[in-house]
Amino acid sequence: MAPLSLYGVSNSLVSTLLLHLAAVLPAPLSTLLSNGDLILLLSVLVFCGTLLGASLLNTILLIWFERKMLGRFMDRRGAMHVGYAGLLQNFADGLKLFRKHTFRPQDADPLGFFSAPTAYMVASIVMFGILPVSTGWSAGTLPLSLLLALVVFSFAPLFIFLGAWSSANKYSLIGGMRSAAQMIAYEVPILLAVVAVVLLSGSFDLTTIVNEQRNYWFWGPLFLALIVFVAGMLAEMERIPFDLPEAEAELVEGWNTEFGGMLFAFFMLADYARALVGSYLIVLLFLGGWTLPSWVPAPLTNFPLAGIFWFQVKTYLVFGVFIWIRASLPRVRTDQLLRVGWMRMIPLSLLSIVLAALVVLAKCLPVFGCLPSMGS
Amino acid sequence: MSESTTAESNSSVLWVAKPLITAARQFGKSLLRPSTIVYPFERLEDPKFRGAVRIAPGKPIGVGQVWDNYRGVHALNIETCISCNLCAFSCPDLCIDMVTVPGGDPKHPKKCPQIDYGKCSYCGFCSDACPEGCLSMTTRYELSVSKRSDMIYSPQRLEEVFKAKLPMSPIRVERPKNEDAILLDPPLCIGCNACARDCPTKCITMVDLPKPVAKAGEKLPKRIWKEPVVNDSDCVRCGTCISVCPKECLFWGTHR
Amino acid sequence: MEAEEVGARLRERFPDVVVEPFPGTAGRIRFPAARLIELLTEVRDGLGFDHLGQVGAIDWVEERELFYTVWSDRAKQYLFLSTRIPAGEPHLESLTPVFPSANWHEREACELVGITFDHHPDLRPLLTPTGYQFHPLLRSFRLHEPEELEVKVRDV
Amino acid sequence: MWINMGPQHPMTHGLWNLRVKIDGELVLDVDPEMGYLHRGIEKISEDRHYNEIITLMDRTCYVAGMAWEHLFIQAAEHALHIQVPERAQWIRTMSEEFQRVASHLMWYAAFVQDIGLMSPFLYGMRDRDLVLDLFQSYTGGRLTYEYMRVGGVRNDLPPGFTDQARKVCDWLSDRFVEYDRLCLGSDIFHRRCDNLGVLKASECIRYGITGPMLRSAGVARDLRKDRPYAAYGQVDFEVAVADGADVTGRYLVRMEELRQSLRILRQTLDWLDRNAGPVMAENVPRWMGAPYAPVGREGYLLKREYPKGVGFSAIEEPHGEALAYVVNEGGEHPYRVKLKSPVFVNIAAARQYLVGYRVADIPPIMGSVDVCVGEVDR
Amino acid sequence: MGSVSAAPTALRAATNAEMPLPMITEPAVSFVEIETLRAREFVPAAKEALGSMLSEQAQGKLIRPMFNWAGRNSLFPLHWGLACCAIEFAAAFGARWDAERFGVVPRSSPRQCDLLIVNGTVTWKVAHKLIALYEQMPEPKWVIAMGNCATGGGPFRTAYSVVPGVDKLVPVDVYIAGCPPRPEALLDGILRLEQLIKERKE
Repeated sequence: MAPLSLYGVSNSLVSTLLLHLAAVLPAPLSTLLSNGDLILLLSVLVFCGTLLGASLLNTILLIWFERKMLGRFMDRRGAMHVGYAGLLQNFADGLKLFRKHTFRPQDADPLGFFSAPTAYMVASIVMFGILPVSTGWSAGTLPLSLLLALVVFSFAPLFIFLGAWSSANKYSLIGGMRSAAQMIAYEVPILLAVVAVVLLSGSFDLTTIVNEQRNYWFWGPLFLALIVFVAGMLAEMERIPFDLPEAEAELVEGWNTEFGGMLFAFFMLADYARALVGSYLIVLLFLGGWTLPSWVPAPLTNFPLAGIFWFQVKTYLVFGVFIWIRASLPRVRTDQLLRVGWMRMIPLSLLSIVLAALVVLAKCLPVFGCLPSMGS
Repeated sequence: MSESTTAESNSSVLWVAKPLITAARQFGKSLLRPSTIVYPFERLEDPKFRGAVRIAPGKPIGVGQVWDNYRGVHALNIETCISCNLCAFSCPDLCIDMVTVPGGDPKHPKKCPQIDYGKCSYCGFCSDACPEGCLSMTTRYELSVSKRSDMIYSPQRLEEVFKAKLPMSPIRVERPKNEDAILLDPPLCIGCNACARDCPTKCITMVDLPKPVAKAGEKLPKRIWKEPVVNDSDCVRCGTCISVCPKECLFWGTHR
Repeated sequence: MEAEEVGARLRERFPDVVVEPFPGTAGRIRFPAARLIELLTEVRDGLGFDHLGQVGAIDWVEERELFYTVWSDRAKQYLFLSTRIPAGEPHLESLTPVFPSANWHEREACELVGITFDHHPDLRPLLTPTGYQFHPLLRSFRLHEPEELEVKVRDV
Repeated sequence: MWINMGPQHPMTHGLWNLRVKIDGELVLDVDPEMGYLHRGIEKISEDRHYNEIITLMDRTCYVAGMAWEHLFIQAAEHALHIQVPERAQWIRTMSEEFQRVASHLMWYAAFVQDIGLMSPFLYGMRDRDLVLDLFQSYTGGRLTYEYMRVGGVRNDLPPGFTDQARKVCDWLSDRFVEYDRLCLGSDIFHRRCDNLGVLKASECIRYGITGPMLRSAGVARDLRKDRPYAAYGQVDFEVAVADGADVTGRYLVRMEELRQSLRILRQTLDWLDRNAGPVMAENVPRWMGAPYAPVGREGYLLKREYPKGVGFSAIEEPHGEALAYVVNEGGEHPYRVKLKSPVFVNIAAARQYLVGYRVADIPPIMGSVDVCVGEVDR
Repeated sequence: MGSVSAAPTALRAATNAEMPLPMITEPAVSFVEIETLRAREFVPAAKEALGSMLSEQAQGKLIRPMFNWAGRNSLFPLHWGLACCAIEFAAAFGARWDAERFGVVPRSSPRQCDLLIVNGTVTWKVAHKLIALYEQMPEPKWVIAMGNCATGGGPFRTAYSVVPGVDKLVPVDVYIAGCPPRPEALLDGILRLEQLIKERKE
């Protein structure tokens, strides 16, 4: 059976609905409704709405997952009384923050103060449109989707710094500066690690990269790149042990000290959206995306939406590792973090590029001809 | 490094593996049943829980009569209260007032403690002081109110706590044997009966004194020819008699 | 180290100090306030009591007492030193040149008992609220039940 | 740029303010500002009876209430010349050691939070609750015990207490291994804490610093050994010493003290099993020994005379050496109570061990000092 | 003198060592049951909320119960510690009581809080800072006076530096008596506050 595609579903849904309506309605309206452009517009809207809603739901579920997991690591239960096992807890949090009075400190710059969280939120959510979740579930096949994703992903420090600077608070400022420094420092190793993946797969398109991994996942040959990428992602997501910008012990709440109400909710949601996106990227680049190894029995891969299901399972496992790290490691210091970033991570990522090149070279040699061929 | 320590070695060859493994082991232990007590549904003072606290599955640790000894809200048995005022005097925070309760005779109204839980520091001095054991501390601790005045517990509310039959501490501090006693300075006494009237335990009796015959030129003091005698075994040493004595002729002292 | 020994070692240089026994410690030295720095330096360097435990002040209405507790690691004992100054305008030389740790103790004594320490590096109030005018640990300072919470008069 | 860390700041673990002058991330100067929790305990004590002051002592240092009770009661007994029965001394020793365990566990929980470790905070609090349960089972309170009295202790231990206490000791000694794995086993911990907040032994003595901070600098000084009080002369233990004079050293000292405390506890529990006896002295004036006696207040007619005298006591509190000085001028209330808190001195020297490090280092360093504001401000 | 009546028996029992300790190994409420207990409560609550929504539709107050539900189930207290009660406050967030079960997560910045738990003695020195913190919190906000010092000064109310009750400074919604209150008592106070919010008419 043909794999379901989100756009296909929404398109057929909208067109069926409109055409049926047009059949019933009188002449001028029916021609208007059966217009192809309108159908296209509406189906795009439905597609976007579904994607956005599903992604945000997924993010909120991720927050719940983290709270429960952290609770278990800490020998406690975590949210459990709001909804079944606390599933509705984050909705309650969100609604409450939505109702809270939104205000601006007297000295804060209004433009930056209000635009930064919104922009941060938008920049994080746009990612869901770029990353393919399964075949047919992306906004479209972009030949350079990996590059686009990384570009959008690295916009965030700008907005964080904007928000931190405009909230006129010393802690926010220090947090924003740390955030900018660490994100910029870790952009480089992330990009270099990605270069290794690109080298091995021969494409910038995420769908192609995943398809390249249907025989073997890249984490094996590119283990070094994976480590660099995970460390970089930890820094980019600002999670322990690299959560210096929000280091609660010294900077009260880091760069979002002055944000309350809906602005804080934006930051919080966007943070977790970025965490989800980070886990998505790791799954896409190294863990085979929605594909499963060939030895997995067919019933496990054949049911509808199997790709999405397995993709989410992998994402949550990756995020579980992040939670595990968060539960058991202390925070590092800024200078140590930067030193590790510049002195360790960049050489490691360069090494991983060399390794990737060697792997590519090895495949060309006749000795290793038995290895599964790449791509075509 | 410190001597005889079993601390891990300084060189961390495994980098960060040890804490990761430790946390993972804890995760495995608490996956099904963390050590959390689901408070509104499970309570430590519940008999099921009394005496033990779970730490991890399969590892309960007994903690004895945790709950019986806890110092929470007071329970007051109004019937046995003798209005001796000792609880109010022993309170370091001045949170106990003696208020009139119905039931006493009109001349000597019965007074029972009223406790302001906004001031009480739950030290237990009052229940240790109570000679009749009618004021004791229970294990009730839920005392959240939305009005400050609701924190003041009248004797009737304290009696409700008593009637709820909550567990109470089995520890009773014994009264010491070689206490001081109430002594009388006979020349000062005018025999006014105030001490015997107000004694909560009625351990003071007024005995008749032989009225001396006035000699020539000597004026007999104006007084009633009676003198209080304190029954030491019944006396609770509350000091009421001393405080009501108009002539300050009663005082604390040791038996000679 | 006993009180006699301490007295014997101090007698030559400080004939005007009195060393009396104080159970559990190496003794208590009463000294005139003018010889504070000299004596404490000698106690620190000569007798080996090099660790200042505390500086406390007591208000005896007509005069104020300052007592110093020092500890010697060699003798493993505490030594008390106390001096009295008139309450009129109480001031005393600061001990901070000899024992830097006297800094906060003296700040506290200054604000709570109202003793001024000359040549103290920093005599700002430490504990009381900003702009507080009183010296609470004086005997003339009485505490009261706050009005709103005043309990009814006890009728005994 | 001066920044205020406090009074409401996650680093402070209490109510004080650390003003920090920073240049980028570097700390140029610090200025601790105390007094936000000044409750006038010394002044209130002047209006209270000796046994009533115990309720204040519990609240003076709210993580080590039993130790402060012990401190004050010893000074009061010294002033009033009262001998305490042996069993009461051993119970006091046991109580103080349990208090040390509870306090150090609280310190562990707070300290690991300062360096960003999340779950050990919960472990520390969880295991501390066990010790508090033990306290609750024989004193009736979790934090505020009101257990000691002039001349002894309020009541004897309940049946079965020692067995349960031993179980808790066994459980805790297993946990300490886990704690060490979580902290010392991690490379990041060493990178964060080694050579941090260094205060050498000579500086420590110059600034009057005591307790684990001094012992981490290699000075084996512990009042329990040097000037044994209660039953400490009869138990066998070692003084924990480290030589780093840094945050790691203080961590090691405290963890070692926890182990030594368990060692002392096992000995005291054995002794308490073997020996019975009274827990209250015989010769105590009745309104002292008996907690229920009417205590004199102004306007009330019970004025009693006490012997004039001065009482002094020094104990090794979990934070360091605490001193109490009680002046009795014959009234029924002490004339003056002077309490010296070790943390008071340790914070006063903050400039010596904070300047030159980074902003991110302040929480671990102050965490390793183990600040309890209640006893600083009193 | 002053000895305890329980003392001799205590020793005998302790040395016997065979006394069975009261212990439990089985949880009082099974795992699944606990997780669903509140959910079961939630169903009638949802029905009620729906009913009130429908009944108030005429008045144009459709979403109030929903926001009310959200507000009372996610109370973020300010993370600060004043005195003794702060230790019990921390213990309530520890493993044994775990206040996060109710959605109570301490935040360090007052901007993100809606519950000010005054957990300890308030001195005059910190009074204006407390008011500033209260004013920095966005509406709607609540105050819990935890313990006797916050309620009325407690044992220190006679002192020269202590505010006799935090209700002199900020409006208090719930008072929790105790010195300090047990963590359960704090949770009880939070649940009572939830009840108050539920009954609130905006």
